[in-house]
Amino acid sequence: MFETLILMLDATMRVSTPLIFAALAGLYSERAGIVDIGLEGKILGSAFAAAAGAAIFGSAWIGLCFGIMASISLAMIHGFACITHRGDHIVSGVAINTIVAGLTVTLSMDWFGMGGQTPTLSGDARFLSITLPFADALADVPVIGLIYSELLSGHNILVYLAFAMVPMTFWVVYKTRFGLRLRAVGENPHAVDTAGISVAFIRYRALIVCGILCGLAGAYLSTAHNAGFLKDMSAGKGYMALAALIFGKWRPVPVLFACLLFGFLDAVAVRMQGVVLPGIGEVPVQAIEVLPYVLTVLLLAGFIGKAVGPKAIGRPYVKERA
Amino acid sequence: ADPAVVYDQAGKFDKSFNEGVYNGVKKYTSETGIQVREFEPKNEAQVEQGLRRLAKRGYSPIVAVGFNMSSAVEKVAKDFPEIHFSIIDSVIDLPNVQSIVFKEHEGSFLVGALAAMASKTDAVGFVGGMDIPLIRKFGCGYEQGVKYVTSGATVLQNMTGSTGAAFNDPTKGSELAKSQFSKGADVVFAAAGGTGIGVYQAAKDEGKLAIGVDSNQNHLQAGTMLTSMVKRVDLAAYNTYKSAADGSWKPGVVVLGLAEGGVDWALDDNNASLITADMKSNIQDIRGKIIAGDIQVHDYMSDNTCNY
Amino acid sequence: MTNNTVPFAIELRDISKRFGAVQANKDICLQVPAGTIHGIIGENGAGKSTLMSIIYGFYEADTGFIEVDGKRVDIRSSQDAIDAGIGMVHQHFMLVENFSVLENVVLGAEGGALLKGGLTAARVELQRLAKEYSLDIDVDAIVEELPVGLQQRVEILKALYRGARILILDEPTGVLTPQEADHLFRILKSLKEQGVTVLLITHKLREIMASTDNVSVMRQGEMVAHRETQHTNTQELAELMVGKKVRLTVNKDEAQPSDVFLSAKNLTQFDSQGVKRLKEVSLELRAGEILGIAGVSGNGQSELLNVLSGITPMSEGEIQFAGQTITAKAPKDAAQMRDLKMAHVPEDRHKMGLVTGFEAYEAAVLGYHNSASYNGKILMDHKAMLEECKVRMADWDVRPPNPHLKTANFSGGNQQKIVIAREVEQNPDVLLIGQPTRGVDIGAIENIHEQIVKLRDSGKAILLVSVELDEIMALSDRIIVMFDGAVVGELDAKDADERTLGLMMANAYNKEEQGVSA
Amino acid sequence: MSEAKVPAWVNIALIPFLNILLAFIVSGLVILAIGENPIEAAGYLVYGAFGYDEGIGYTLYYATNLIFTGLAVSVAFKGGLFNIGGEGQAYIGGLGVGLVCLALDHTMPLYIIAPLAIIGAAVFGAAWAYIPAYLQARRGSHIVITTIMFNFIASSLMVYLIVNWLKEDGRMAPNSRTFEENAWLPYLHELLSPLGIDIGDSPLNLAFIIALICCVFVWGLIWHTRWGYQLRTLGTNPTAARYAGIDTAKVTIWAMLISGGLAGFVGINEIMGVNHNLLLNFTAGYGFAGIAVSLMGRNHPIGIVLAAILFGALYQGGAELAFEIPTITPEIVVVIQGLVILFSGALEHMFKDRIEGFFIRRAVA
Ligand SMILES: Nc1ncnc2c1ncn2[C@@H]1O[C@H](COP(=O)(O)OP(=O)(O)OP(=O)(O)O)[C@@H](O)[C@H]1O
Ligand SMILES: Nc1ncnc2c1ncn2[C@@H]1O[C@H](COP(=O)(O)OP(=O)(O)OP(=O)(O)O)[C@@H](O)[C@H]1O
Ligand SMILES: [Mg+2]
Ligand SMILES: [Mg+2]
Repeated sequence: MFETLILMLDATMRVSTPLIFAALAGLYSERAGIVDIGLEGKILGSAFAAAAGAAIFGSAWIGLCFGIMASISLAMIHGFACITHRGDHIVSGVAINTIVAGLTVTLSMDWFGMGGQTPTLSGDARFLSITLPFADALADVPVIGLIYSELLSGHNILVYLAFAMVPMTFWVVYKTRFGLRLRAVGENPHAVDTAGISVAFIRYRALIVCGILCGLAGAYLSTAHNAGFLKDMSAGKGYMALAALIFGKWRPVPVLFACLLFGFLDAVAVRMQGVVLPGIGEVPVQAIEVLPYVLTVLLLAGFIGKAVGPKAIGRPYVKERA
Repeated sequence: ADPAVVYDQAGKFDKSFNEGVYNGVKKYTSETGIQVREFEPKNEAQVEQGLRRLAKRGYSPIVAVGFNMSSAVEKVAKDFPEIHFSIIDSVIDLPNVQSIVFKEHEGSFLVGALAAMASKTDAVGFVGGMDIPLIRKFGCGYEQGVKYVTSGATVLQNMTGSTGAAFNDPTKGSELAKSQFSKGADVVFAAAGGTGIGVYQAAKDEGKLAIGVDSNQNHLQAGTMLTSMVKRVDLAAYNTYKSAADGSWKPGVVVLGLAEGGVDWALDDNNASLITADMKSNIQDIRGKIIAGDIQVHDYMSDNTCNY
Repeated sequence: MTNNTVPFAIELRDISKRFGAVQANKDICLQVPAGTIHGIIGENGAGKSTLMSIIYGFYEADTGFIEVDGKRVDIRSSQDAIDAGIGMVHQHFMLVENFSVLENVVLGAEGGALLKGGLTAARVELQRLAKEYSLDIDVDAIVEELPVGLQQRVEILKALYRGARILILDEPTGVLTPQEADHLFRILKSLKEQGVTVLLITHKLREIMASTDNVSVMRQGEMVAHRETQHTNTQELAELMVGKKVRLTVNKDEAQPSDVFLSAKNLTQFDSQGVKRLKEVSLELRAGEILGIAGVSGNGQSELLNVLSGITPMSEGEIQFAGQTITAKAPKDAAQMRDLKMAHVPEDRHKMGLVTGFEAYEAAVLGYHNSASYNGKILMDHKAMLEECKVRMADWDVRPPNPHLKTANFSGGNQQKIVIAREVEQNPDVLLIGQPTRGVDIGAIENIHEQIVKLRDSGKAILLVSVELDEIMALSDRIIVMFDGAVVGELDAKDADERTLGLMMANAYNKEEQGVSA
Repeated sequence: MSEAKVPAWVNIALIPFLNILLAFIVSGLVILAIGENPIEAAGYLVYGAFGYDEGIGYTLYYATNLIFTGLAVSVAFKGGLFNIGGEGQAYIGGLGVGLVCLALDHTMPLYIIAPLAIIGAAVFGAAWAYIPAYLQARRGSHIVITTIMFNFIASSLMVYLIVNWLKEDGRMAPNSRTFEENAWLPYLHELLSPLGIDIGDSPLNLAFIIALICCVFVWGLIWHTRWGYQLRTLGTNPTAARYAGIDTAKVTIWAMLISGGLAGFVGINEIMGVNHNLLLNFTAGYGFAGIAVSLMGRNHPIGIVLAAILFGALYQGGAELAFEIPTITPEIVVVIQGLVILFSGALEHMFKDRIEGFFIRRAVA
């Protein structure tokens, strides 16, 4: 039983990783007042670019750079529409998601001729698991050994990076000048403007960070968790991350737990197939699949606390009387 | 008339089923120089539309890949009685349709037996794609093969999902495989189309063995691919075109089993090191018995149960 | 007052600014000697805030330039203004509400990439400022939990923390209680003693008289007068502010008030922030009279109109109208009030009275769209609406008389006519009417006033809210003055003159009468 | 200030035209980038969509779905609501249609089944929109997020229902059984052939006529009823709506119900008109495409019909294009769609401000 749990948590870590990256990406963007339903598109775009880069250059790191660049470009389009041209954030996000869904397949078809896939990556073209020191030696120590060797050890570097990004984000958002301005610009851009700071510049920088993190999420999907790009491989993870962001009320640590919860549900769903629970009967996998979405709706409706986002979110900034 | 093929929505590079057909098409083209018109539909409406367009332009025979197309083929075949259709994995009773089905259970029995021989833990796994009778047929045959060799062995079975997406979800495939490994399995058979990629990857990452499906997938992760249960859809496609060209194409049901070379296990350089001489002779022995009818492999689809 | 050897703390030369068709500032010149408190007054929309925003770099002027301490400075952003030693407390606070005081103060002046050092330094500096100017505040409090007066203090601290030598305050007392305001002026005085130059914008003449050294008057985007405070008085300033207007005379007979049509008792309303906007307002409105409500805008008149018309629910109190008792527990919405024959011309036609995207004939039925005369069995009767609109446009001289023109494309005055016609033509028992002639030309004003009187003479009751004293005096039979959400006085129109009303509006009437002149 | 000086055709024709032109130019660049000839591609596209009877039929068949979802988006939008839940509402609407057909096809004739199925589509689609609408109106939950979530919930629900309850035993594909023919909505080519009109064999069916009726209905509802008046007031000026005594929560909820019902009608076309069984993923992104259609169509039924036909043509022509030039995937259509949303939605001010500025300057000069 304990071992099963550990293994389930182990899977949770793997599955949550892209959610954590993407939700933190959304955190930067939304804390700066830019609604980002384009997370999905950025993840997908980056997954493709990363896999393509890795396949062509045979290096996961080069792939990662491609992924991040693709994702940042998309974020900049979003910024151009929403910040420079005061466009609707949601329309822009929908547009980006749609364009990427089509473009990744079109390009991969042209570049690799494999029906919207990239070649299977292997060796250096992938981020492989890292065995932490002494993991094997400690494996037989009861409890701790299992936790260390199974749960903590044996993930690829991006998993560790994702978890490291959480305290990092916490530190950036709450302890640095950039973070203070970021939070301020999402709450009251007028206050920021009158304090002599450019609203647009902060928002663009927030979107760049958002792009980088989405880039990591995408690269993880195609070059670490999987070994290549498949069409639509983001499979709603961007929206799930958005749900986690709301569920975590736009704060780094609660967002992490929301991602872990959603990831855990996913890991459970994989293992719940055909399992008969006493008294309930066979739980349909779909019921577990929808839990994150249902929880988010309940939260939004205020049934399990109230999710209050940054105040100025989604509103283009125009110099005007507040 | 020129021949044509309509792949299913997974596309011709699914590394598995459709790709098998594609290989047959390639082979035919390279041998005869005749181009085969290919079409990959994007949605349900386009399946029928594509078939119709091909039929209208006089392509014949038209190979339709997969059971998903049966209703579309049925409609179009009725409207174009002079065009020949071959459908793989489904049976349509029309005078201008040839239905090609396989005895997947026989092939699966073989690789099941091999899995049992290779397993050190006496626990093996099966990852199916979409939860449909056809895939259960693979699983059931596999289980019988495992039990034939090691009657007390555990066979862990999981299906990826209940929609078409289940054939194209390597992430989930890898998670399922990992969960089976964690329960002790050390050989896993994926009958899951593109999802299998994730299963083989997981096996490779964890140093376990995997068994491919449909095409010979041994090369995908050479060294940890124990074998592949080949389902010779390439052969089926190739033969269809060949027979149409020489006029021997016939409507009706074509059943391809071990005896016909329609299904088999794959041995090549990529997995030679994993198969001991012992194993090889044992398997060939079992293979002979199935062909001879000494071993009766139960077909799940005959009664939708796996009671053997 | 001008001393050419000492440079002015701030000097404006020919500043102009245009928003679309609105000339918000026109060739403004202004000189402010260092270490003085300089008042700027003007009616709503005179361009005061715009001018200050230009000084603070929030807007860029179309023409003209600014000198600080005798040196020309190029202010293109708020950062430039801050660098030039200018600080500003905006009319609408520029605070991040869920930040602590400390965080708000350091925002933009963090003093390094990491917050820690900046915050520590700010804590020390704020303590010093607090001591020096008695600006005490809990620096760790969350801003939204502070009362408005303290929020304003944060704004002042923000400016001082950035080393402002010139401090602009845009209507700082609009949101303050008298005690808070007094405290503010003490602070301003001590700032002045430290050599800080203060630019103070306000509508309240009492404050100007009490605390400034010099005062400038703006009207319709122009700077029309400068005075030394000790050589002027409220009367003169009021006249300068309003300008020499044509004295409006409305021909009307003595009112014949009869039954009470509407009575309100102890109306109280809290806004969404929990601020008390209406304070126990009671009034009676009789058939055949026009009751004028005078007051500087923002003293509860809008809230009163909204509560009476059912747009915002009251928090406490009771309204008696058309045989109904309306309370917080038994509310009536705007549609129900209309059904009871109450009409309402809102103060802001763009925000409320009209849907500017609608064609005129559609906007002309807003609020009455359910009425049988505009509806067939299922569909709305556009033909009837159009016919009626045409007739009204002719009667009210709306130009152009095109019912299909988008409402947005009519001039302000004509938009107003559409709204007033809509409400008056319903022949209501009670008409609430806010700023009926704001931005309307003289000819049209006359027409509108005539219609209002006609309605009165037919035995209806009218509640008139206007910031134009002329209008209040010309139309009203009885006048109520509101200040800070409460009724502070009532008088018969016959006894009203501009000075009395002006003083009452500033809530300074009794004090002045008793010689306690501030 | 600005508007009166800008001629009407600029806003309803020129700007949408420029937006789509730009979208096409960028798509042309993509085609160029993958080494094909954009002009040739455009030729195939146009021929495939409009060049022959059957192609036109397919174009209109796709357009039918897009008219429904486009109308759905626009009705909500008129009330200031952004309904991106069209996909889920269409999906559940299809469930309503499917249940009616499965329940009655053995016993009832078409003229009973069809109206009931239409009601089923509307009720189910509306029901799926109701919860987000209620939460928006009464609890202030952001409708965009809740409708996104409801898209996912719909998709899981449908898998569950179809796989566990509606699938025939022993059937491979996760579909319900095929309806009896008396639950099939007639194809237009079947209806027209007795009249001697041959329009080619395409899935175009009676649902297209229903879609056109819906356009008229929506037009009447929005511009000619009190309710529409209230909706437009709410959408353009919520403060004025409160001033006018409009019950904004109620109007919000009804707007979403109607929006959801319209989206649900996709089920009529797909389930009853074409597939004749209940299947997974028949909505195929039409709900999202409806956003583009309604943006392009300037939220007016006539514009929506034109935009839907344009997009329908892209779908059909795109399939033709992909058929003729295999290196071009049908996904290029998705790219064009996305670009249209980007240029005519998110970047609307980019052209609009400039062009209007141009006309104003010209008018002033
Ligand atoms: N951002 C803006 N865009 C367009 N017009 C504006 C803008 N800001 C101000 N105006 C217009 O400029 C004119 C002057 O406005 P301003 O705010 O400066 O007046 P004010 O004297 O401060 O009035 P109040 O006493 O009401 O605060 C008004 O007609 C106003 O409508
Ligand atoms: N947005 C607009 N677009 C086009 N024309 C407009 C617009 N706004 C106003 N107009 C027209 O411009 C003219 C002047 O409008 P403006 O509001 O400046 O009038 P005005 O002189 O202030 O009149 P009033 O005293 O009635 O307010 C009017 O004929 C009006 O119809
Ligand atoms: Mg002002
Ligand atoms: Mg005017």
